[in-house]
Amino acid sequence: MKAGIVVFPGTNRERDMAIALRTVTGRAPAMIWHHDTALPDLDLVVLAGGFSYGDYLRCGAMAAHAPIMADIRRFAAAGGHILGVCNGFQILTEAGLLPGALLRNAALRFLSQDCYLRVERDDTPFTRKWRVGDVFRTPMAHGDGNYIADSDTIRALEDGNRVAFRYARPDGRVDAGDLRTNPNGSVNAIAGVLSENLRICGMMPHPEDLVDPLMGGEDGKPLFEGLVEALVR
Amino acid sequence: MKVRVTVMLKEGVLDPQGKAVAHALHVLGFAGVGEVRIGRVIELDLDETDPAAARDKADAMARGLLANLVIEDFTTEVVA
Amino acid sequence: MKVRVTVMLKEGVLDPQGKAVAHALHVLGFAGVGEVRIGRVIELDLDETDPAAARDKADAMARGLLANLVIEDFTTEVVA
Amino acid sequence: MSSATTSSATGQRPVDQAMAREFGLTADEWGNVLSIMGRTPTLTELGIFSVMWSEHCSYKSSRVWLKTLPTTAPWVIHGPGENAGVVDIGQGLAAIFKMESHNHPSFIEPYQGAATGVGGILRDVFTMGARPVANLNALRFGAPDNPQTRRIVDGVVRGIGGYGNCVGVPTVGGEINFHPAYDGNPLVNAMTVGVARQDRIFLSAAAGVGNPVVYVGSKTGRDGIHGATMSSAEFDEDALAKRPTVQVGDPFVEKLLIEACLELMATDAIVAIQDMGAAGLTSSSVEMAGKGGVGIDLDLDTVPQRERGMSAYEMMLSESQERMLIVIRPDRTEQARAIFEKWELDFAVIGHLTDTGHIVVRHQGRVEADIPLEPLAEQAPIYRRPTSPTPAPAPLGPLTDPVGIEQALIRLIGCPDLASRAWVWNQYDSTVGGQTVKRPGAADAAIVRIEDTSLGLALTTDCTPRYCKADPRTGGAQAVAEAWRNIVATGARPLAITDNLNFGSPEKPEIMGQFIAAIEGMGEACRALDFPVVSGNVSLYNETRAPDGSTLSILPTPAIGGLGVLDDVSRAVGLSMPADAALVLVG
Ligand SMILES: Nc1ncnc2c1ncn2[C@@H]1O[C@H](COP(=O)(O)OP(=O)(O)O)[C@@H](O)[C@H]1O
Repeated sequence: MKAGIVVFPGTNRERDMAIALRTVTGRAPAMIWHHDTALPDLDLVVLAGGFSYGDYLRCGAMAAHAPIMADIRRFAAAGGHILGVCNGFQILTEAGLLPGALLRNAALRFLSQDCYLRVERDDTPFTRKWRVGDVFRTPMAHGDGNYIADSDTIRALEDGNRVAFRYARPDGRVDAGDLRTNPNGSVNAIAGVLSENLRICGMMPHPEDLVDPLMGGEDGKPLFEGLVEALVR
Repeated sequence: MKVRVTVMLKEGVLDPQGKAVAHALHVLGFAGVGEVRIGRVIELDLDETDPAAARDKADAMARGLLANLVIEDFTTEVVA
Repeated sequence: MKVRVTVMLKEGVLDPQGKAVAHALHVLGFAGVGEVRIGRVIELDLDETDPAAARDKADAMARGLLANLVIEDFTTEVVA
Repeated sequence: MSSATTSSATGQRPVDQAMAREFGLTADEWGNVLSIMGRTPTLTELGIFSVMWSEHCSYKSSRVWLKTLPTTAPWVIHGPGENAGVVDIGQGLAAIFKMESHNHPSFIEPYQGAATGVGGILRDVFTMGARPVANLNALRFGAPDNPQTRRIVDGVVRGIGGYGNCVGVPTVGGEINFHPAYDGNPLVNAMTVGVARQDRIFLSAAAGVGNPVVYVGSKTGRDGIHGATMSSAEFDEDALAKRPTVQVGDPFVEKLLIEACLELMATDAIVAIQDMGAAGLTSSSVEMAGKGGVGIDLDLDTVPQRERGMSAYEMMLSESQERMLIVIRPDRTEQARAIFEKWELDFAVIGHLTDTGHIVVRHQGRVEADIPLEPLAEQAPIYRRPTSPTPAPAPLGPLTDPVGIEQALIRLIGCPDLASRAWVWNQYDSTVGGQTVKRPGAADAAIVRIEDTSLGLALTTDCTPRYCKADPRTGGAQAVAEAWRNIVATGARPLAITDNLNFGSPEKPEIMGQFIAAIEGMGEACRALDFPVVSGNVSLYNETRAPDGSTLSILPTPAIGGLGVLDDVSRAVGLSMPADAALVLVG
């Protein structure tokens, strides 16, 4: 699998993501500069976490207009696979490649802690190593992860089975009204969503920071392993 | 010309910041405060002399970048 | 009455947001954009019928909570 | 302006002893200025003298005592005197670290004060060639029931997170105490740890007459000019109003600056580099040229400026954030420019090195300052201030047990100084970088792996101010010993410390007494443990002024930042106890 990570000014989890990808693919991903206008030949484009443009104005708003984004849209339209994590998710929503928006966390504070995600479908390249209902732990670290969309969009997401992950308790129970379970207050406890063709996935937490037992576990690794299985040519 | 773009969350979108401020005002002893909504203002110095043209330009910037129309509305006004 | 409090950074205080937005507008191809300053607007629904009283109240709230007078200035206006 | 007399074309007050006093110079110090200059200094020159001879830059009250601290060991590569301390951690790598205070600004504007404190200490570390890998902090706040405390804690914690999270350096540890002595004077001490290759460490001594002096980063504004001394000076009100004493940080630009500097540092373009900290352009240019024994010529017309009509004085004293000064090889200037432009940062050649031994500042066709550097440094004041010993603490009364052991335990774990800090560290991104082996709360010291190696760093900040108040000497020793123990408890080998000595006014003999005793105690512990001091910072005049004019000093607070290394990071030991473990008490 050939993966590339897009680096915007202010992206800061590109190294974490590179480690995770290297761990499962055995080779270093390409680093793509926001100012480039063409992607190299890739199977997977990753928009990593961080504070692109300082997260000023709105998280991801300015990065969504970076020069490279035109080719990323083309890549998406051609059926390419894209993973957006944290700021990357925000950028994908700002760019209109995924529906909805991410508002300030309900408690209005930055949250850096572990959370638990329930896997909502297991037939996508991003989730195929899990079974529906599996729960895994992952760190989250963001100030604006409160997923929101108008009710038609939410209905379309739910009806189309396009929620990839929900915040849950360790036992798998989902309680969107409980800030301990759904820490940022997301609608329906949505932590990650999929595009219509299931080839673009955006999520707030950081599975890439939990791929090494030394850092506390490998709970995030199946996501990357699944991508390799699905996308290897 | 100076144009001010005001961006507010759409009606119906929950505004936790506004809610928190309303609560804090109440705690500080300010009575009679109903709903509080918080938004952003962006003041642009534009190289334009015609107010209508300046507003048009600001509108385009708001649609293109300054507001996220999924969740926000905006208004523009020429202030100087 | 509805009062709008607009809070902006004081003159001379660095506005990192404004700087970044000016740059982004430039990248988006909007020419002729000079300085950009970003501030907050707080819309308050006040239980007052007298505009002057409503403004006074909003002024007091701005001084007490809504603005950080060390680095920010504010203006208030009755909008409805 | 209180007086209409004009002594120069700029219409300012004449520079005289009265003005020097407002700038914080004593009569003797003013006399020295006159003898060094052989004439009345210009306003810009007076500004330069006053900041270089301030307590903050000259360490005039503390220097003689700091010299008594042990600073060497076979593994120390650079001790105090550089931007940060440097120690050998094996495999050709070095850890570079320092702690610095931002106490006063954090009281005035907690968010920005703390944020810019983090920004400042980060620059001290990456200016030496290190990629920052961890931030820590040491915080003291007033009484929890003081309404001001809530506002300050909230702002400081948000500010530290706001800056550190955005630049993408994990905040992995710290400590917090509450005490009424910090009511009007919280302490915000920030520590950064970075890692560099030993053969790629950058120093600040300028060299090479003719070499260009380059300014990079953000533009210069009127931020924080003479924050402390100017507030009382009778300057034109308008000018004062235009000079916000609070600097606003831009962590986004800092992130770009880190990446751009590290990219440039991978080449051989840099001769010397220094961040612009307190009194930005003045202290960076004076120190770089002074250390290198060369002169420096600056042309302020070329300085990137954020505002119109800034004077030489304002530019030389501005504390605008996120700026660096670089002496560069002339043939590499364009390569360097390309790097900074790629990262969308300002880049300007603002001067060059000379053989005059003077700093010469030009602005709009005039020479605004021309000061010989050697006497500026050599004749900086140095004081051995009167001291009085700290009286022995009153003995504690007999132990009583009014609540029973269970209630006592509950009360202890619920007290503000011992209660869980998760609400704080949950606002700090502690995992970014993907190398955090032990996050806050997981071990006695935070553990960060060094990417692509088996090495780990063990990091901690420690001090118990109430011990230091009761007995500064034992308290100073205890703080060092605690840092050492916290590192050892993770399985790491303690290497060195940085410190941040926070005290009241050195002009009070009892405060000087605390200061000296604490340093003695620290030195004693450092020597006994082979745990030298490689960098640090002193913050004096930490007091709260009561409405009646009396002052309350903070508790003596020599915060210690300790660093140790694990050769095999997978062996790091944390706090969580496996179910089948046995508990053994030692010591
Ligand atoms: N308490 C201290 N213990 C040891 N070294 C110190 C102490 N205080 C300051 N230093 C050293 O003195 C030098 C000057 O410190 P400082 O003025 O804070 O540097 P900068 O302005 O570059 O941040 C540094 O090398 C610093 O490590």
